[in-house]
Amino acid sequence: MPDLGKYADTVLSAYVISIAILIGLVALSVWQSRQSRARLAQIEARRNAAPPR
Amino acid sequence: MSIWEYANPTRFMQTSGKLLPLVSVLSFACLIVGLVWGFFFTPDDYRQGSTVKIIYLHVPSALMAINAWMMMLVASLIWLVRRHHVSALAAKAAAPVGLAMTLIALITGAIWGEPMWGTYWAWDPRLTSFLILFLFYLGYMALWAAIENPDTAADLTSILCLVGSVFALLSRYAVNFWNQGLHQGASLSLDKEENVADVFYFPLLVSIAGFVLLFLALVLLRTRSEIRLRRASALISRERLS
Amino acid sequence: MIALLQRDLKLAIRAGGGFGLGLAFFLILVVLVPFGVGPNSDILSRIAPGILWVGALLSCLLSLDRIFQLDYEDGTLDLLATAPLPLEAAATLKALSHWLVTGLPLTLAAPLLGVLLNMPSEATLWLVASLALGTPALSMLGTFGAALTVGLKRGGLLISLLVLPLYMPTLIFGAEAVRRGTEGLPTGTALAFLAAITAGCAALLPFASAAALRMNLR
Amino acid sequence: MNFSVENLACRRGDVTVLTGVTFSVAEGEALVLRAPNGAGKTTLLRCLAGLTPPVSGALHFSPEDVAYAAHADGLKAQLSVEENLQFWADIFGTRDIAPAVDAFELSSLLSRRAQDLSAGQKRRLSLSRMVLTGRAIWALDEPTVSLDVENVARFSSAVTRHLAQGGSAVLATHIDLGLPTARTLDLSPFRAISQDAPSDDPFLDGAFQ
Repeated sequence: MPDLGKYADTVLSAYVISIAILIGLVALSVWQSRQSRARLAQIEARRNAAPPR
Repeated sequence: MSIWEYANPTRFMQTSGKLLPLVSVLSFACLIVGLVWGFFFTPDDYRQGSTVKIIYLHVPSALMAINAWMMMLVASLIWLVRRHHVSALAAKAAAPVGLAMTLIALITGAIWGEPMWGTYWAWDPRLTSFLILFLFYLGYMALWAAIENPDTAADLTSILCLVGSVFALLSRYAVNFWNQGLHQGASLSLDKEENVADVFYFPLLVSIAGFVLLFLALVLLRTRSEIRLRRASALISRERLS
Repeated sequence: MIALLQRDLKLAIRAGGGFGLGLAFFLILVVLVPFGVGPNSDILSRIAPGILWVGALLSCLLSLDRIFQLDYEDGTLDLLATAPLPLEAAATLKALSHWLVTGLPLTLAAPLLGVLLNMPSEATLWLVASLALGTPALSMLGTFGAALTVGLKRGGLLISLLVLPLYMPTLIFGAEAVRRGTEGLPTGTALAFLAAITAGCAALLPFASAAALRMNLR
Repeated sequence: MNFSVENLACRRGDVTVLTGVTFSVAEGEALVLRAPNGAGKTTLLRCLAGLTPPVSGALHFSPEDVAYAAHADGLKAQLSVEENLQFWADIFGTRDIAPAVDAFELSSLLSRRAQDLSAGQKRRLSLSRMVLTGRAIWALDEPTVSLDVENVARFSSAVTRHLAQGGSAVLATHIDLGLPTARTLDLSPFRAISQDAPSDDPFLDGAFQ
């Protein structure tokens, strides 16, 4: 751990908050990606099950 | 082969599926290297002390906040002119990423301002411009969310993006003009050239590369989700018809 | 062309809430401010131009969702879109009638309301000049926002979110012109920017509004 | 006026509902569209009026020759009958509202506000607008809704007169208007049935995960 001197709180909080936002954004995107994949798979399955008219 | 072939959703899904893991790994590596290098292995600035380490987050996120909007502008133009659906969806996918980048730039700027200017929020032209940009992102995303028909939503948000770009730029000049009379610009700044000596410069470059790649990876990932959802809704409306 | 303008003005007068509502809202807003910041006349006179500009902007916002919504609901907009009058002209006229019903009365009422806020008398001229130059841009941007949200059930809130960021340059240059004028500084740049924004809006936004309307009617 | 459409595909929202619509209408002829609810009559009429661009196919006429009457009356409740008519006459540049007033016998209602009219009277007022447009092709969507027998006859004679003057008309209606030159077109064969409908939606071709 480097010596951050009197600004330790400032620097650490900036890093913590920023990285939290980035992780949140990535997690949200990955979750939405999974959701969309599941939803499409379900609909494609239903479509393939039904005989083509 | 023309570049426009990637505008076909199926082609895009194939290519982006191969590209995404590579870009993700690269961006992760660059971010780790850049931020760790910046945080642990750079000296303090003689005036700003250790707060100079915040530039490794603030500068790249501010850069991407603007570049994300530029990318949305280009994608919107491509949609309006050439009607490539993937382009419209990529613009939609980029907006939340741009919003998050703007938020990071704002928050890190405010946190840095507290010890440097003695206040979290000064109506500094740069910070104010980012606040306005933040509002533009919110409006753009709200319009996407409000309209049901996907093509109409793409059309209307593209027009909003065009008009918004002009006014965002105008706001930038307006804000500069508005604040110049009040007090001198802060003598200390987080992102002026003079602060970026070589020791700080190389880790900053790596960090910027990390943010660019992260943006790319997230936009690819989110565009893929949007394409899937779009196909799902197209299939459903067709089912309903028969 | 004049027919559409005449009809909109007639409707604004007869339907009530056209001229009256925006002005009344402006008045209430100005009356509320001293309750919020205290009766100190020094403070009031210093913030008066800003309050009046923000008030004019909010009063303008109030009636935006009615610009196209009523015509959309009763089918008139479909018929207008098939009429020989180009939609670009229709959008311009709609913005003009919105300005005549809100922007113009607000501009005229602002000096009177300035008295309530102890606004310095040398600011009055600049306030009227900046409002007269700036409010047409507000109406045109508002028409654009209304065109974007015309098909939506609850467009009112969304319009505010879309239009307010677009209003920012106008507000900044408008309020800045009054502040500089009051302090005896040159106001030319601010007023020129304000006029340029209005001229630019008049030249370009009708096309954007008409395009948005066509997309919404599809 | 003669006009025709060829191999037209129209969409409602993001779904293609009609494909392969082909017909031609001669001068003085009326085409009556028949189809069950939701089959795409309104969609087709909006397409003819130029409000919704077709997915594919060709319109061999200019939408500027089409006068469109929708379900909605498009009347302003606070304006009088005369003001409503005069507005449209000014917009379409015909200025004179007398022919419309005569055709639908509105003279006794002229000074009344539209909000005080009955549903049938509103319908008459809204149909009389067609006369004011001075356009050759009338596209009418369920024109006789809430009209009584007498006014249906009045409407029929207005259409007949329009046809006799060399106009033509496309009507979506369920009742027999007794028009002399009417031809019926059943839209059912043109309905886009799920799998084989042409579409410009690239999200429907090819599967992906």
